[in-house]
Amino acid sequence: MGLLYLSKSLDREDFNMLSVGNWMPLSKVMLYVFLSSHPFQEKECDSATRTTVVLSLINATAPACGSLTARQLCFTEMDLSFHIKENKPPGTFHQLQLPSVHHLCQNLSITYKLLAAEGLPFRYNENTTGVSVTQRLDREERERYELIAKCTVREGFREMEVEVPFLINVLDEDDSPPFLPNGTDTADAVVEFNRKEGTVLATLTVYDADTTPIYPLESSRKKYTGTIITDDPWINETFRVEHIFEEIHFSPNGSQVRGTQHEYKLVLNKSISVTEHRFFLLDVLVNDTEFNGPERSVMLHFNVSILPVSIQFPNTTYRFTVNRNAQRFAQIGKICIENCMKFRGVNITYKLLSPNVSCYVVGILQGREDKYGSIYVNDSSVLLRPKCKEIQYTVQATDKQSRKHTKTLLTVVLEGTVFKKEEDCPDSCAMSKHLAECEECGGLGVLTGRCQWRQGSGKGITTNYSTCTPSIKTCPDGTCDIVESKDPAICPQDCTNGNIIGGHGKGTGNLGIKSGHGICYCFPRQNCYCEKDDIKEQFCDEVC
Amino acid sequence: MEINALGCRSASGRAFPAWPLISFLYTYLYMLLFFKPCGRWGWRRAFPLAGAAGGSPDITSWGCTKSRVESISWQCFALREEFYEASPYEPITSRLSDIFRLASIFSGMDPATNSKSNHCLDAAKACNLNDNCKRLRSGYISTCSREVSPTEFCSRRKCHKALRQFFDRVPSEFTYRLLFCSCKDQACAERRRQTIVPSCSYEDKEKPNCLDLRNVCRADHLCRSRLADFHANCQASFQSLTSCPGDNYQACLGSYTGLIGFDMTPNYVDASITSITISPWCSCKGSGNLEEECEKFLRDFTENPCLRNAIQAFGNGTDVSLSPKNPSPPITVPPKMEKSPALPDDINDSNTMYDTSIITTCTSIQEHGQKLNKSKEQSLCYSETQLTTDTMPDQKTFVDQKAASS
Amino acid sequence: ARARHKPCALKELEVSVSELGLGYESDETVLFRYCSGTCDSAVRNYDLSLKSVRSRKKIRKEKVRARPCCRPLSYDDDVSFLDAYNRYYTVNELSAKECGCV
Amino acid sequence: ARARHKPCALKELEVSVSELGLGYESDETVLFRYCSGTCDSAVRNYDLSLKSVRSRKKIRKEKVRARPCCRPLSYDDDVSFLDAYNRYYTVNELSAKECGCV
Repeated sequence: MGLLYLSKSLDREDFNMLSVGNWMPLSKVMLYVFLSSHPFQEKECDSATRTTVVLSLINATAPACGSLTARQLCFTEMDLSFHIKENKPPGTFHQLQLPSVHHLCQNLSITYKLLAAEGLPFRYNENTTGVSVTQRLDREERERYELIAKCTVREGFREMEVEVPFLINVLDEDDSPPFLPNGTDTADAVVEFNRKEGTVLATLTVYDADTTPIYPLESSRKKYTGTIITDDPWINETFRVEHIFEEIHFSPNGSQVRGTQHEYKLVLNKSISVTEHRFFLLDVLVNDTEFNGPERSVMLHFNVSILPVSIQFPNTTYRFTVNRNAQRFAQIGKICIENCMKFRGVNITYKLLSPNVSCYVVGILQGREDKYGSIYVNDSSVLLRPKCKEIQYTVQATDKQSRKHTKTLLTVVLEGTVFKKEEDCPDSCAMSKHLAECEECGGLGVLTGRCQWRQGSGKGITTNYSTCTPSIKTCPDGTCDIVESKDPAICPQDCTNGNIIGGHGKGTGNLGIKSGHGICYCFPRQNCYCEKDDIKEQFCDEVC
Repeated sequence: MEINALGCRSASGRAFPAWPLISFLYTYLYMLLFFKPCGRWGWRRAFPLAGAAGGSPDITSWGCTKSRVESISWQCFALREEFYEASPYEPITSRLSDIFRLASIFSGMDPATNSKSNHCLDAAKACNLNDNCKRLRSGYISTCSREVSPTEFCSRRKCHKALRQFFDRVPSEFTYRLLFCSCKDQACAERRRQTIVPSCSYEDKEKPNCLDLRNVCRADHLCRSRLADFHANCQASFQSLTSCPGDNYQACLGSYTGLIGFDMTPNYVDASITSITISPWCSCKGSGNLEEECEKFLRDFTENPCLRNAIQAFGNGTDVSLSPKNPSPPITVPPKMEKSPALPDDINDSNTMYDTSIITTCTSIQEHGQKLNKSKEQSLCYSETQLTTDTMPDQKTFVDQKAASS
Repeated sequence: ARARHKPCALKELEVSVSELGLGYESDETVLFRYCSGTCDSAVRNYDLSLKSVRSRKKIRKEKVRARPCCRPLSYDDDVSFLDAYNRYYTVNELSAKECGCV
Repeated sequence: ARARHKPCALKELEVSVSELGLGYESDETVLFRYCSGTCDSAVRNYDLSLKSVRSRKKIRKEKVRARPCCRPLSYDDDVSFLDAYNRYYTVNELSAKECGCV
């Protein structure tokens, strides 16, 4: 045991010496105390166990005892906060009495008490004022003890008392094996429509009464491993295990103790073909690498069922009607195979097989993330031909990975009488600022030959702004879809990335007008505007 | 007792003269003020040491000498990350600087309007009327509120850069007013909280562990310097009336502002008008054995009387000089018992616990009683069970087996 | 006497963001700089000729301007503010920086 | 439908020098280029705000223009001609070379 003490009284010279070369007076000095069971070698500088002693240097002469407060006489300035590693044998860990005060203030009587609830594993020695722990501590039982150190200072008839918190934190060791909450070590993992890489199929949880610090992250992650036990290369290729852990609390006997919840997720490591079809049991070995007890590992089981999925259209045919006054890029409808909206990681492409007729009016488009095909008017001049009444198409849907494909019939019926187009109409509905001029004109993407006026609520900057649109159903809807993206004039409200003047809020990815003030209108490929129309002013030119 | 210690050999290989300062009974201990690169500690820098007699500064060799049965030997002193690092910045000496005088002017305006007026709104107006402030404020606001992609709300890196530019290039008479304005209503407090566009510069999907965040900050030399500066100037000091080192509010506010735009960006945690709580975006969940160190680090922000007093003093336009001109509103005076901050042990680097030292009245503690409340005046009633034992005192965390068995 | 207008110049006015009429609600104020005044001294042969040609009905149903305008030649930096709902907005080309007759 | 004005653009017209109304008498003709059309798509936040500020009477008795003008951005070279009295004249900045909304 080492006892640290001053071998001489420090004088001004020593303090000057201590502070030389430092532009500010050094107030703290930190020493490392190395411990070794054999005579020390220089090369052990780094490896030997060491602890730190921090000295607070107060450049002042020792105050007279009378000037010290009870607190200063009784306790150091440092908090009485101690860390004791669990499972360590009992022993003494602190001495309450201050040697310097004891030495300087002989005329004072300073006595201590350590107040604690019943049954705590700590003892106080009145003769030595030493505090010791009387048994091995178990952090998983309790990790924090809060006692009170009470000190009484007597000088003649005067008596002063002071109490301070006396805290003991129990440091953790890896002394607990992993265990399964409510014994669940098996889970079902079904792969059907969602066959995309990264899909979490199932999750199993393992607890550990020990703490697992999330800092530094990597070392903690390596501490707990999760390995797929298989010699089937396909399984190793197709699945992976992701491990996340977080701190949770256990309450063994009423007191809150930190522990760790480890989650092991079975994840698709690559997209699975629609034709793949298997059932098997997949085992994952969870291992607490730092726990050297017997049950350091736990086996988890995943019942994996990979179901095949069919690529087929519903057994009905598609029939869309189109107004002969519709203009190019009018969106007529969507085409989709069965369960298409549920598919993930399955890349279905749609194609119109060209009919052997001259009335070729529609096209099909599909966005990168879209699971369906969008049918739109591709050539509006065909709509004006009286002989084109009902056109049949074959639509083919193909799975890119498996090359499996399926077909269905699409009938497009042209209806309505063609009316004369207004002159002087802009090619984009969005350019109109008022209901009248909006609904007397057409524009790209109109279904009925006329633009539609969406009347907004008019309050402040709102998503419900007034605007002129080819189709209220699809524009503005906050998405610049694949058809709208074909021409900036179709739906700038959803697709513009240009300047928006007036009170507005931009859409996702800075595309389009998410919210606007009053009426929003656009000059495609130029600016968009959102303004209230309530200021009636004449802007005269020279001659009004 | 001659003191020598194992150390790292310097180039010259000369032994350092005896230093009769501190020794252990069974231990050879040597205290060295300065340090030099040795071992894996990777000292931050080395600078010369004045010889014992004040001669030309040079670090000579250190050696561990053999000793008796058990040798506890001390090596070079390591100013490593576990400790507060000295701030690399010139200390701001002026205490009652213009910035506070200006604040007192703004806040001392016509009381009739003053009580109702929103100081933070006034600060924004003042900024908008100054071209430089307006431009740089708009610079960071537009950067921090511009969506980068459907999945990325903003570019935090660009946002931080724009914030640093704002606080570096705009005079603090504008920036402090925006950041430390005093509020009497929630709208004002929320505006104050929004000053740094926290949704981009501060908040994140998850809260990292504070020690992890500190580590990330220290990996960037500028962030590391700013953090050291913050600790140096805002470290609660109970030897001063204001709780700030040298009663220097200006230095603390400057250091706090210097952290904005870095990984350790701090901010108001809520729009409360009754109390000011500042914190970096992190928590102490999952700290394992370093929980206490993590909480100490976090308290440097969340329970720092110096920082809080400095903000309040600026907000109310009062700099608590020793003889305050007009009776300033009650500042959080440190607990009666002056307690210099507990020095962090070697594995932590944060300021002290500010819990009270004097517990004069009673409260009931069950076996696992509520956590000791760290408020100033605490009542604690305790069953007078004393612990008695008969073993010897020892060092703080080292459990001496021999003593226990004697 | 006829009210004589000053020549085209840059003026400034402190207004609240709400008064800008853009739909934003905020008590923050901005320095709104605008161009005001006449451009009598900037009339060119073009203007005189355009006025004449138009008065002879050689130009019909067209929007033409036969006098210079007092307009901004450049605009101030963007202005940002926090609105009443604690959202930040940035407005560009709000305030004139320099005026001229064009 | 409402008469929709075309955006600001450069137009040209052949006119006699006399029709320019500058007082010269000559039968020579010149290609007179001028700017015509609307500047709706060049409105800025400045214009919307100026309109709003003025409508709130915060600007009074000032000649301000809250909409861009379709005006020449540059002018053609000088034009010379022989008048009816056999005297040569040269006129500058008569014809627009480039138009824009300002």
